[in-house]
Amino acid sequence: MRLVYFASLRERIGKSEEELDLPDSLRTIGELIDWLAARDEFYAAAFAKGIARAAINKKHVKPEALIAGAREIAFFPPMTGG
Amino acid sequence: MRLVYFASLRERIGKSEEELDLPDSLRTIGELIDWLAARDEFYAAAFAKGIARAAINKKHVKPEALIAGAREIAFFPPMTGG
Amino acid sequence: MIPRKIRVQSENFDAAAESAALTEGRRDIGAIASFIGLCRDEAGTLEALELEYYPGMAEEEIARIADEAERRWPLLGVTVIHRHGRIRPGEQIVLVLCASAHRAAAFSAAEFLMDFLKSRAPFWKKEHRADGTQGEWVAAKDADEAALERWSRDA
Amino acid sequence: MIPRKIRVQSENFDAAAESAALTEGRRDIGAIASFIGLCRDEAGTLEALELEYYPGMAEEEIARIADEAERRWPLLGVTVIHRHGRIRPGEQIVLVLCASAHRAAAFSAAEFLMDFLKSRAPFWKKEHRADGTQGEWVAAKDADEAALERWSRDA
Repeated sequence: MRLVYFASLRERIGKSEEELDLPDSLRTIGELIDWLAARDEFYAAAFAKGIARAAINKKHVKPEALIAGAREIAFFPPMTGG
Repeated sequence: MRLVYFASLRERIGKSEEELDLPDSLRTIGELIDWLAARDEFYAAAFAKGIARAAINKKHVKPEALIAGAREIAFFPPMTGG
Repeated sequence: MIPRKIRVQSENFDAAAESAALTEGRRDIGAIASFIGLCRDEAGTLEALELEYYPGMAEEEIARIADEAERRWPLLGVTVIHRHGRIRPGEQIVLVLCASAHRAAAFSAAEFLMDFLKSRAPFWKKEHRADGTQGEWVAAKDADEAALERWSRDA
Repeated sequence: MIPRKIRVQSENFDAAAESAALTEGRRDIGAIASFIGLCRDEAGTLEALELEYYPGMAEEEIARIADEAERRWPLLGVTVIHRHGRIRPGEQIVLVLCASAHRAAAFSAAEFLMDFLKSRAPFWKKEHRADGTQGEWVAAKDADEAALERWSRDA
């Protein structure tokens, strides 16, 4: 699965994108966040405090969204455009 | 007293301004309107239907406003600027 | 005193130049809300609008409206330009610019100014019809009077 | 389909040219509400903002917001330009233009677009401080999230 990271999450994880093989047991965005946060201290810091927002295939999704069929999953902090 | 008229009131009365000696008995804008409307059919048409708005010394006033001290009294229909 | 420009004129105006003048050399302005009112051709039936105004009072009344906007919102600059005379479809009639640190104040003040310009500034529009018939004075809309209500609720 | 222009770019934009493009040859537009967001220097403490964005999604998300605005109001044209990259105090960040026959729709749509751009378009601002210290990512404001609420009440 292609994962992309932006802003403070990108800085904490130390990369802007990566390809990861995800366990078949992961069903939702929320489960994926927990799995990533358990990888190491940098991922843990990136996903701490529940600030991460997610997009699947460039559309906003909630933590309960299913990741089946996703081509690209993005994680980022609350947006500050405009 | 200097009286000035705008838009449809100006057209109906047939002049944009005039100097008139007002009877001392006239106290308010509302009384002045009634007095003007009684002058002839053109004034009557201008002030018909109660559409006339008034300004004293270039400030909006209500019909109950006193005309004492006025230098210029203006009458006009509802405004359509912007 | 914040920068304020109020003009009643027959000439057209350059909204971009007015906006640039408002922000020139400033680094504290975060938001400019602007409004341009244009003459519509009413599906081809309108040849032109003739805008009559009350010289002196128009400028004073716009200034009173701007005073009130400055009391209500933390503005950093206000520009109002209102044209009079003959204006053809597609041409500009009115410009309002409000600058502030943040967007909410700029937007609210611009809407407030437009709402009060519509119903309180002494301007009157007469239509010249495309078919050559005698045009009518544009009637004031109840909706414009109603638009003022929300500001008194907020006060 | 109404004229719509959505751009995410590092270059500056010319608000006047965009406004002129929106009204070019039109005689049915009576109102253009516009908003320009600028970089403030935060009382001299800010050297620049660095705007990061999600390529592809930024344009798509702005288009989805514009779709919703067009569903809600009778618009005659919409332009949204959002810059990315390094932006210094006094420079322009974002432009929204909404054209309509009447002012209420134009104003509401412009405010709606700005509210949703702030909290839904995938842009993030990082500060570069004037004193050379490491800047922070600008925190999202509760007020910006709250600003979205009123539109759901209206829906």
